[in-house]
Amino acid sequence: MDVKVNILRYNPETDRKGHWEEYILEADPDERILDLLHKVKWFDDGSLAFRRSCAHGVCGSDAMVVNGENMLACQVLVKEVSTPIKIEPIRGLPVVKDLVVNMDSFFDSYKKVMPYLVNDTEPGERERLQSPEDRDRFEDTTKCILCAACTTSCPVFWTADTYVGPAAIVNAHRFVFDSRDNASKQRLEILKDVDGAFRCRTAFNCTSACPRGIQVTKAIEDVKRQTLTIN
Amino acid sequence: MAYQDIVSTGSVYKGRTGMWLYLFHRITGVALFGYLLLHIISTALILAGPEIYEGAEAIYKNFYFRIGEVGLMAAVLAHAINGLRIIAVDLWSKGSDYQKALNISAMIVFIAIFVPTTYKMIDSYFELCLEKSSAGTTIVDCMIRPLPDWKTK
Amino acid sequence: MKVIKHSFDGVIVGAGGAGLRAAIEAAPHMKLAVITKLYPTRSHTGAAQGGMSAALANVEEDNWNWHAFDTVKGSDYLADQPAVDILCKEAIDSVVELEHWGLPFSRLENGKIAQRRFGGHTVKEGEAPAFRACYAADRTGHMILQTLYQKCVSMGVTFFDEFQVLDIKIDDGVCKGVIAYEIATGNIHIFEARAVTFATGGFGKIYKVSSNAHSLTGDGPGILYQKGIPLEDMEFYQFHPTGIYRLGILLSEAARGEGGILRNKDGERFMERYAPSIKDLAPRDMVSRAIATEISEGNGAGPNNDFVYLDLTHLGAETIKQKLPDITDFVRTYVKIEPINEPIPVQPTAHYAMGGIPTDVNARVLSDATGTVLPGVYSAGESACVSVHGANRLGTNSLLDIVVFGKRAGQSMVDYVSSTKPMALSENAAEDLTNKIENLMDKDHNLEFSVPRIREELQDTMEENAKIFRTEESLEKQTEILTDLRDRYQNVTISDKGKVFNTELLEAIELEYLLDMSDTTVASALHRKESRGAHSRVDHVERDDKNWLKHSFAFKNDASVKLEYKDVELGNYEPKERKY
Amino acid sequence: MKSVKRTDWGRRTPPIGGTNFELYAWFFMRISGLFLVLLAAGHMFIMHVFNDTLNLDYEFVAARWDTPYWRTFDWLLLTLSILHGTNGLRIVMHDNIANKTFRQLALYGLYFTSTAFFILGTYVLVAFVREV
Ligand SMILES: Cc1cc2nc3c(=O)[nH]c(=O)nc-3n(C[C@H](O)[C@H](O)[C@H](O)COP(=O)(O)OP(=O)(O)OC[C@H]3O[C@@H](n4cnc5c(N)ncnc54)[C@H](O)[C@@H]3O)c2cc1C
Ligand code: HEM
Ligand code: SF4
Ligand code: F3S
Ligand code: FES
Repeated sequence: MDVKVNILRYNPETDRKGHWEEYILEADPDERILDLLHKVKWFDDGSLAFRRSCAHGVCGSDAMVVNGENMLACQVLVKEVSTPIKIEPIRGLPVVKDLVVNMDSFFDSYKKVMPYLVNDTEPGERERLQSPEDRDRFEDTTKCILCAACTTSCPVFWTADTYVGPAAIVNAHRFVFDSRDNASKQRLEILKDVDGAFRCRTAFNCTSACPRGIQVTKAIEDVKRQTLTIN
Repeated sequence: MAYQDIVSTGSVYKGRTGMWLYLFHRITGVALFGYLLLHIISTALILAGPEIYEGAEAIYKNFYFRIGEVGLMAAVLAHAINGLRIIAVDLWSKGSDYQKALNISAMIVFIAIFVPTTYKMIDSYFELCLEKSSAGTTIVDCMIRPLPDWKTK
Repeated sequence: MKVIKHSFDGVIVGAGGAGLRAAIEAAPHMKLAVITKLYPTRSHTGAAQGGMSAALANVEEDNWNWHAFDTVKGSDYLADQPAVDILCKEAIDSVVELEHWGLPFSRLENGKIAQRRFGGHTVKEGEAPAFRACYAADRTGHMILQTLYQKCVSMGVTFFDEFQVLDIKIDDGVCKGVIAYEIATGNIHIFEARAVTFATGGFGKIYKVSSNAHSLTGDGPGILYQKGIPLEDMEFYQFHPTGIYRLGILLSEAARGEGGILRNKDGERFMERYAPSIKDLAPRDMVSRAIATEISEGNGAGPNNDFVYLDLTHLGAETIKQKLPDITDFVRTYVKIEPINEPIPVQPTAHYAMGGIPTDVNARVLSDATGTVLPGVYSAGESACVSVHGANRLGTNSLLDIVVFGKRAGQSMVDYVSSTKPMALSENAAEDLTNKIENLMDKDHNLEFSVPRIREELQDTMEENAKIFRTEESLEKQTEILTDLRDRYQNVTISDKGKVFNTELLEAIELEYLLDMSDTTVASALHRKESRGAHSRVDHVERDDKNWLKHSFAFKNDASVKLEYKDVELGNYEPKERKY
Repeated sequence: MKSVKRTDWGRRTPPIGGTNFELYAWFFMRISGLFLVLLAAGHMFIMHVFNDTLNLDYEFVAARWDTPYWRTFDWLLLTLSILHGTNGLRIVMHDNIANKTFRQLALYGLYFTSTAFFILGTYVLVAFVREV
């Protein structure tokens, strides 16, 4: 079948402004949106820029706005979206070229929340023990692939890019609720800042956008309540 | 603004209910604050005595302001109910699990109060208007001109 | 073209599991940079699902010697046994270390790390399937990658994200640094460094149906091969039995470890015929061959009889949800099937390169078949060939490989850097590369010689002629095709002439690596006149230990490939017939 | 050469926060919200629904303010809604005004206005005496 695809193009070397470009592609309903982008790049316009790697939703490279919503291009099939398919870069981060945005500030926010296990006690020769229940407590947030679909779907982040964003809070949650970690207090101290967790206004866009099905807002709420209890 | 102007698309992000409720809560909140300031001023006129206070109040006594009042009621109601929903999500550990149910309940509660209240407010306006007007006044008259002589009981 | 110079003691190319593990080891002791063409967390280590083996004995009695036995047997006796011993012995500490760094393993009721069964892993040298694979649901690789990256963040390791290394500088047999292309700007960066580790991962993209990422194009091996370094054991490429039909997306062996069963079109559990004792949990080469045989005998399912079924329906919704959440999601997303109720169509998918850059057990790169060390150059992970996987890797041993030998690469860098002095790299070190790029940019675009055309043809023909079963004829045919593709590649053109995010340019350069990988694979396969592990010659079905218990070393020789051989290092286990 | 001890794992960066202000502000919004349901929504329904505002006159207000209870009720409403609204607007300004200087100016304007109106409202409630 023929599919109409509109892509928001922007090349900093030649364009002053972004513009929509239309492509008519021969596609199979079972193909991924990513396959369509490849078709454009490989057989139509080689200069189209987008990130991708794994092509099955585990590396987090290709978050983009498809028909007005954030998703991974490799995780959605042509038959699941309405045509014409509109593809734009994710919002709130500076566009580098076409569908590629500058992710530096996104990763900086992530790094700010101490996204690593801190435990100064001598662990001994063998593994630290952790009950399956304790392990389950943070299972959901370990799934994050740092794709930025959540953060760039957040209406607060669009207008205030200093907000650490849901992805960073999810990654703080991952450690705050890990029974082996000793630094949750410090992480919560960081997140109670103006640009921290209390900036979230429960818009839930992040939860709908997360391609890993993480209950992002729930994690943020857990963090907010935890901050309340330690103060 | 963070989102680069050069590629601003004019297209709208298709958020779900939560995003629109967030926007709505913000707009009603700001509007209510604005109204609060006006309300403080008009109430403060009471210190200047009955004439002036009632003179100012008289401005409000027409159908257009009644529609505005319904809007105000809707804003307070919506902001309050949605505020309670937000509080549930924030302070109740299971709140975010029931997000969809809470959204729907909030909307149902809103409509359940909004509809009869609106009816009461409109209905009571016409009732009072017709009661105070001379015979032969129609509903349309009540709509297009101020309430006559509202001080006479 | 703007050229920017940096000076470091050591550089690690690649931020997958192997690169990050090396960085953790090396970073505290030197000025270190990690250069990666993807953001570190996008590396394909994150796609690994099933688990990593270590004889922790958390579930049942186990012992690293049994692990070593299984690995050697699984390798069809081609692995170097001293290296295997290191792998299996250091496995235990490596897993514990990852746990201490925060890796959220799934747990047993008593709080210890959970372990599951996996293909080819047995207790008491073949008695019964062993619970040896430590796992975190079916996201083990994701958790390893995240944990190692988190550790690097906590240590403040310097990363150059989205910088693609395109050249290495070796003067008089000594490493001096690498040249990288900054994807976002098109600038060229010269990295002065005495010690360079390549951890660039695999090259599954030489095949059409593959579980590998688009980015896995064999850059590390390609760069070194073009400098005259040989590639070892390239004929051994692993096909994983259960890729999603047509897409190649992997459904982990853990699915069978948890009790999943392969069935042909009649619903028969055909593995009972091929491996009576461990059935569906036989090593991958055997299962893939069994599937290919079923299909070629007309027992495949579907209108074209070209797939078999992976049946999980009897496992129960709870097991599936707890232990295999991701792969069942893949099936739901891409095939629109509910694995709890329906069997899944699968076919073998190109998965893992046993071969690669030859190294010793300290991850030092060897420049010939006699074991000469190339000073300052290291490799670990899928890009390297130690060789611990021999002719066929056992599932879960690669995640082990990346941490065990990643760490050793880091240590070797530290030793080397502390015993040598900084070396300068001249300003014009990037000339070769800038010329190459300018050359590509200057040519007018011609669709006939576009990257996707050549690459598509390469992948299609490799799939056809050099996949699971090979013959003299198919390989010779492929050699000719490759020569032709190589000729066309000489004229390759691109349409994007820009500097910013010109991924078309990079795809063009990567295509050359893919051609190198294919050349060496086909040449090595053509010469090895026996069947061993993943390399099955229809015209030489027997394993021939007398003549072929050897590693192949493929050298670049102008346009062709030159082969040399090196004896396998044996140890405790004498080559025996491989039966399961 | 520096060697790492096992216990060095985990680098610490000093917190960027420091005060609990945002936390308390957030919590205050919820608590005051709960009270405002009674106060603001209550006020709203009493004045606009149960009594029609058409009947609202000087006498009505004066009668209401004869009791200290209603004066207290109204003062609480005034205080809480000003605080709640001001903090709400503070958040809105933080979110929507990217330019730091403009934002500071807007915030000062807001705080000034709110204080002024709070004083005015309080003065009315305290100073009012029936004229008749
Ligand atoms: C789907 C799948 C499932 C798997 N499951 C398992 C399993 O359950 N158990 C197991 O043991 N093994 C498994 N494997 C195998 C194992 O995951 C891989 O072999 C291993 O992760 C490879 O790690 P690596 O660090 O060598 O490379 P990768 O993780 O692939 O990393 C390569 C890195 O090199 C960088 N790079 C590449 N080229 C360049 C360049 N030119 N310049 C700069 N940087 C460059 C990339 O950016 C990337 O960071 C699986 C593999 C796949 C594909
Ligand atoms: C009637 C009961 C009320 C309740 C239950 C209530 C509840 C809330 C809550 C919970 C918030 C926080 C929203 C968030 O963080 O996402 C909020 C915000 C706000 N409220 Fe209220 N409120 C009420 C009345 C009022 C009144 C009377 C005003 C006007 C003065 C007001 C103005 C605001 C403003 C301006 C905001 C900020 C909006 C935003 O951040 O988007 N509220 N309210
Ligand atoms: S929480 Fe979900 S949407 Fe956000 S970065 Fe992680 S995986 Fe992506
Ligand atoms: S969309 Fe934004 S406002 Fe909160 S719930 Fe998600 S972070
Ligand atoms: S390409 Fe990896 S998530 Fe889409």
